[in-house]
Amino acid sequence: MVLDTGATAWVLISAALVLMMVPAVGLFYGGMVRKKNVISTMMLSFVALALGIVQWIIIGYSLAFGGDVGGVIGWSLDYIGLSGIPLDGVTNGIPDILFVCFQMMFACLALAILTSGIAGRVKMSSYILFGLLWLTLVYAPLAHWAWGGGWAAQLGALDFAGGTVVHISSGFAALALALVIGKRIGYGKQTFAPHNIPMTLIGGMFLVVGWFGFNAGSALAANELAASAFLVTAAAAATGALTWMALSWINGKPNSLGFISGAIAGLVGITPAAGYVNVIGALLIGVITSMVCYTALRWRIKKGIDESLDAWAIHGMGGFAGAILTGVFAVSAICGVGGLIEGNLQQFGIQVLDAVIAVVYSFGVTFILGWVINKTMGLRVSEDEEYIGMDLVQHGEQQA
Amino acid sequence: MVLDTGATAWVLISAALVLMMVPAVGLFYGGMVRKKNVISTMMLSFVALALGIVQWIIIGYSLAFGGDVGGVIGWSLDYIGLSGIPLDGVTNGIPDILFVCFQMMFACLALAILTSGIAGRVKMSSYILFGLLWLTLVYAPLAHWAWGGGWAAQLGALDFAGGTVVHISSGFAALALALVIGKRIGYGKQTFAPHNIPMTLIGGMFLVVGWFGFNAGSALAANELAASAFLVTAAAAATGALTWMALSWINGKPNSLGFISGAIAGLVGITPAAGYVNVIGALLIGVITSMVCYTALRWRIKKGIDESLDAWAIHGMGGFAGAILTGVFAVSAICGVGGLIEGNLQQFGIQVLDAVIAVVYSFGVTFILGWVINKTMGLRVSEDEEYIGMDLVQHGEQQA
Amino acid sequence: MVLDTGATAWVLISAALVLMMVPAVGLFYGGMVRKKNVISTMMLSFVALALGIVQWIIIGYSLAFGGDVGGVIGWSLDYIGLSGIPLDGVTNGIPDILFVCFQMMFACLALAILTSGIAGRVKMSSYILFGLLWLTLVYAPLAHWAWGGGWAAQLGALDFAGGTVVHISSGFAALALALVIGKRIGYGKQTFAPHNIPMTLIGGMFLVVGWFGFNAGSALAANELAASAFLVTAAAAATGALTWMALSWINGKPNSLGFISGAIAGLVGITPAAGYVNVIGALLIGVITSMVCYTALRWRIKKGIDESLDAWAIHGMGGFAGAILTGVFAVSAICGVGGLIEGNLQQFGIQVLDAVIAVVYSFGVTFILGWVINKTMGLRVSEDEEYIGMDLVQHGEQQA
Amino acid sequence: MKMIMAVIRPEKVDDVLNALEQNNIPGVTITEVLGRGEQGGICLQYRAGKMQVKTLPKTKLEIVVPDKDVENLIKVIREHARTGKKGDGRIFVLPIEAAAWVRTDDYITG
Amino acid sequence: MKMIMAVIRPEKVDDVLNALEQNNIPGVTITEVLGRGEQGGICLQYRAGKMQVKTLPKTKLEIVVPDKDVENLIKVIREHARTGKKGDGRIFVLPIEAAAWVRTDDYITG
Amino acid sequence: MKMIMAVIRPEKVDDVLNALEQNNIPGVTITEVLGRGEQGGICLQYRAGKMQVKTLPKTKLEIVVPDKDVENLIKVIREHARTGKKGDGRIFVLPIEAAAWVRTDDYITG
Ligand SMILES: Nc1ncnc2c1ncn2[C@@H]1O[C@H](COP(=O)(O)OP(=O)(O)O)[C@@H](O)[C@H]1O
Ligand SMILES: Nc1ncnc2c1ncn2[C@@H]1O[C@H](COP(=O)(O)OP(=O)(O)O)[C@@H](O)[C@H]1O
Ligand SMILES: Nc1ncnc2c1ncn2[C@@H]1O[C@H](COP(=O)(O)OP(=O)(O)O)[C@@H](O)[C@H]1O
Repeated sequence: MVLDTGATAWVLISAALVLMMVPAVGLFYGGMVRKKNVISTMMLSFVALALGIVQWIIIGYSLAFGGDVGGVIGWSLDYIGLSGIPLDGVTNGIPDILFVCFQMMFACLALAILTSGIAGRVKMSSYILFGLLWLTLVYAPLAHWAWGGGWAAQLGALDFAGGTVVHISSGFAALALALVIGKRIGYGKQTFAPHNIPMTLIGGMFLVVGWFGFNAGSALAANELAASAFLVTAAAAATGALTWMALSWINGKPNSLGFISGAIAGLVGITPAAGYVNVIGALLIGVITSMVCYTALRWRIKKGIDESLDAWAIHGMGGFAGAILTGVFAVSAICGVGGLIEGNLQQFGIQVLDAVIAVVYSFGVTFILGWVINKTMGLRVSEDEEYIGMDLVQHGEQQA
Repeated sequence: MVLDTGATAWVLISAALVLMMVPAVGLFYGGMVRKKNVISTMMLSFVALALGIVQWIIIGYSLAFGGDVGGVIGWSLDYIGLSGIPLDGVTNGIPDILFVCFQMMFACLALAILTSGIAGRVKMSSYILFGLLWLTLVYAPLAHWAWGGGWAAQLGALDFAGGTVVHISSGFAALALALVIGKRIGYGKQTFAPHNIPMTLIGGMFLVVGWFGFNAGSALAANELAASAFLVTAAAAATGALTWMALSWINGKPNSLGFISGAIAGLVGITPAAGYVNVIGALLIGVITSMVCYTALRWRIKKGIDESLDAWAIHGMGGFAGAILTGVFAVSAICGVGGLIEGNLQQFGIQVLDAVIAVVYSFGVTFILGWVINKTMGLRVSEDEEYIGMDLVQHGEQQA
Repeated sequence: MVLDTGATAWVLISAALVLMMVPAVGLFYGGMVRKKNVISTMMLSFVALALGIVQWIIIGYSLAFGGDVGGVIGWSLDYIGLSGIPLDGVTNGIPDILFVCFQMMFACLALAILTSGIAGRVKMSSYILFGLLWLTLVYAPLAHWAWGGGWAAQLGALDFAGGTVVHISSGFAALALALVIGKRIGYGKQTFAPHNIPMTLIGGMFLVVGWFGFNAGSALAANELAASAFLVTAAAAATGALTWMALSWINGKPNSLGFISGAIAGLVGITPAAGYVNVIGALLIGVITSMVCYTALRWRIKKGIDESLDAWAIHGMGGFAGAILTGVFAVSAICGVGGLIEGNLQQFGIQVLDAVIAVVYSFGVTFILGWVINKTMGLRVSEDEEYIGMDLVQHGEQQA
Repeated sequence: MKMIMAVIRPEKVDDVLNALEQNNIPGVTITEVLGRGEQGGICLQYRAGKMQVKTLPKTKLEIVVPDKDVENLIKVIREHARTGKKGDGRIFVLPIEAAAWVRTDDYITG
Repeated sequence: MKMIMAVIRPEKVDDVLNALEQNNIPGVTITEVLGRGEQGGICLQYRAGKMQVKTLPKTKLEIVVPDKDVENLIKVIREHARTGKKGDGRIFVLPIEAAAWVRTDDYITG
Repeated sequence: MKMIMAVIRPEKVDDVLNALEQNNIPGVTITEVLGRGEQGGICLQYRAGKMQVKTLPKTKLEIVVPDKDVENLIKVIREHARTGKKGDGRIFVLPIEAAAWVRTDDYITG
């Protein structure tokens, strides 16, 4: 097949943008923890990048995009170590190897997001083992279902850039892990004030920027579809941010963490829909997803669940909302399939089914995996170590 | 028209780069204010991004790029909400929707820049209202005049990437607003030392990086013109920075804020000229604009005007200098029109006229707009609140 | 020749990414110095960017890529000031002017890296003079040898993205300069703890992101080769990081500075090889280079050499290892030339020779240059000034 | 008057501050500090080097009160800052000879 | 000797420092602190949560002077740190028993 | 008991801390401060403005010890913090009336 250099250029830079999001998650989270845990929290994301790359090369790509086995998983022996992917292979205008790279970054990002549930208390060694297994047992199957020819793809479920694969998976995994590992000492009794809000805003800034590679890059082409995905991504981010700001204003003050959380909520919501909806749909998806996530976050706090950095509320519930809203606002003029507003009840049903199964699978398998690791090697540092702080105890480093 | 995937890829990433500049302005400004106002100052830029996107979708694009009405404004009903822009519309090789996105970011950026004049004292609610009106009454007309087929375009005024539209407009608007809102309490009597210079340098770094999307992206193509714009942008940034460094060295020490300010001055100066001058012209534009801005900044300080973060001195006066210098250094071999050095007095005159009218319009309308809002809902927080700091008072947040 | 807009788009953004790396070096270094030197350390990199751009335009490009003079240097009068480069010149699908820009950023980056050896004690004025001369006497010849048709290119030495030109050159220059300028006061007796590790991690994050422009951009095309370079770059970064983490874990704790240093070591190692090896080779190059750099760093500390921020250990020795490993792992199916593993002893020999000569040349000329400047105008601030800190003394600024 | 200088866990500060307020002792000056008590050393490590560091982040409260309030103040701090583990902190009592206001010309001694 | 511990508005520090110097009182140690006086509480809020915080950034000056300079020192601080609004700050006087130099072996008491 | 308040060079802190430990004086509270002694002023400059600033980063150590240890403590600090140049710092001795623990109910006076 003939190479499209423009598409290749766009997917190359998009892959770099998504790569950038992985440490950006670390920055975003790092500003919200206490000072004694900032380095450790950043490291969880940095390590996710390294682990994800190695896992993807060795086995992840094969499981996700290898030949379909019964709709549930992929498998191609010659994808192991990427040995069998020809250097000059080209599909739909972009090099096969580039597709591998682009998809690789999504896996890394999902792992980084879920560290929200364990920040400030997880043992590094257990995290590394967990990370490798989670990518293999949870992420790879979900990627296969949606994009590798698995059952969801066969059913016609729509997930443009990974609302289900990346956000539901990581968000609900964060919740499961948070329940397994338990609350931070003193949670609910002491203050856990963010130690550096500007750091979180900077992290959020790069998440937002990277997201345009994430969504518009998922067009895998530099064309009208990519441009449309770009536009709707901006639209949903804007209304998501403004909606959260309005909600927090009504309940107090329009705080900046809320604003940036709302922007991310809007971005999560538009992720599965970015190639299927028009700008009006996007504006509404931003508003609705932001409201859903805001409500989820307040509910989590009220319940006293220490899913510490709200990956569940924002990525998990936002991804869930987005998956379903894709089934509402899809425009057949754009993608050939209409949503509920065009009267397509079936697509709506498929979206709900896909989202629910992803929730159950990710939460369930993560919970079991976390539980087993917790029982065997232990997920958590000792109480003394937690008091002293993860930076010193795990990394021998300190932020003055 | 046929799509050029390379051009599309380049404009896609350029749009993301310009988007990145908007929060980068917040970082840049945030480091220069006192610690009690850092979150608030960043938020002014973050909010500008969200407001700008929504305003542009709903009405801004129509006003700027709709059918010309008497040379002063655009209007196309089917551009409202972008409903009438066909998904598959392509002009000069790039999707129409992508052009909308790219231009959208310029509007957001202009609004972010002007917050220089009100940082540390503006009420968030008044800022939101002001922002929406300013984009509608000031930015959109200026964009129309230069790029939407308005009188300036008809006259042949040159503004490659927005020296007039973005920098004169925002810089003089900052000055007008600063005069309306008044000085910060204690200005001239107390110290207003920047609380975090590395933060400002980081912000500056991303402004510089983003500017290559801003200027070279304005070629709206991935070709020799884009490459040339890239080169002259680098050249002017470098000489701008070195010139300011030299000037501040002569008068004291070569401080880093001066260096980065000079870089930005050079970038502002080359903005209108980026597609029209050669590298020698660019080196000179960097030097001259930096000197102009340096002088303007010192004058502002001497006059005791609290245009707090110097958008006027750098963007306003730099944009003014750049617009005129474009009329000096334009090379007909590059763009078909020569400047003063090629003896083209007429073009020079057009440039001066265009710049002067932009100054008067932006300053005047912004002043009136600010004055009306100030008289009705009030632009400014109370004295007590200003003492406590905007972060706590407006956002309920605090940087330790 | 016909322009390839996709390739042009990719090289445009790659040039911007490499540009971003230059201040990112400043951030990376800035976090590792003491608080009183952070602004100054960042400034060394920022100034490198401005100096490099001006030097490259005026004379650097001519020396590196002008007509070959005896294999040792380039020279084309009409490249001085870039005057003779036609705006519409296109080679291999990209504008000639874009090639100038892309290469320009490499020169700036090399200068920024070498400031590792003089941070916290160098006089700004001497640094500026040194920088201009170093770019002219050391960098430009090395670039010419490898890429401008010099002896190394004629011999067939492989250096895809600058392992020799950028990393060996700057790393060994840092060592030479550190020896000339001498240790910081109290080195070995007092603590020199990094004052802001998150800042270094953020700098590292942008170095990693930018490296994809550096390596994959060096394909000078948006094609399978660029994609392959992207993949192997990610692979080596990941194993480099994980290897260093493992080594530091064995010897204590898996610290974050080690992790990011390992990532950079892996990236340095893959730099010369990025267009010649497959993913398995890349994984191994990451592991081996990281081990080499880790050992070099420990050796440096043991020897009490104050090459303060380890450009020598990581860039110098990493570049050396990478150059040789390119001769080991090159795959003829990818680049037409096999390495040692394919039994090609000759290529291996060429690589060793090329690396050794680069080491000797860069170290030697830099040492002499530094020595002369030190004897004449003095490289170093006074002891009192060093105590007070470079930020205050050189720049009149302070990080609270 | 006395100045109570208490060095406590950062996590306990809010608790203590609330308790102080409820006990009508609003005035307090708070400083982030690093502290070392009897606890053992921790080893820091940068890149490949190593160094011993033995200080941990603590928060210092300085509270000026009339002599009669000292006892109760110490009780309140103990109640709300104690976890029972090493690192809970110390309280010192310093004499204050006079106190003045900046806003007014009030000046009290003893 | 006495140590004057003054907690003032950050904005007023430079003013006060200049005034001190003109009064031949150069020595001073400055700390960034958070403080709470009689002023009411402010509500912090993160994402969607809420918490009461009542401390504001202040700057603490510690100045050791001979007994005879105390009165004048307080006068100077008041003059340059006062705005007349809540939050202007407090000044405390502590006894100092001895002062030593690190650079030399000088040691003075009283 | 006395509180020794020493303001020293940041670079010398680790040295001093190690020495203190070897002298069985582990307890210490450390604060980053800005200080001004007799040294002349330095001129700060932002963008194109100018301002005089005369403070440099220092580190403050607060160490509470029994009266008998004061002399030795000062000796140790001097030994390890001295460079012989301006800016080495100052040491002040303050009286402490009582010391308490947060973890236990221990309370000692004098
Ligand atoms: N003798 C002392 N002088 C000054 N400060 C002290 C002294 N002893 C303890 N501190 C302060 O009190 C804090 C808590 O001390 P302690 O309860 O012994 O806990 P730990 O030794 O576990 O840190 C220390 O971190 C230090 O800041
Ligand atoms: N009793 C006290 N003990 C210690 N510090 C105090 C006390 N009272 C006031 N302060 C300090 O003085 C600062 C200013 O106090 P005050 O003038 O009452 O202002 P405000 O209550 O408006 O903050 C406080 O922020 C606090 O740091
Ligand atoms: N009279 C004083 N009161 C409070 N602190 C002082 C006084 N004199 C000196 N200091 C502190 O001691 C530090 C060192 O002082 P000194 O040795 O005179 O050095 P230098 O004047 O060079 O800074 C000062 O920076 C300041 O923090």
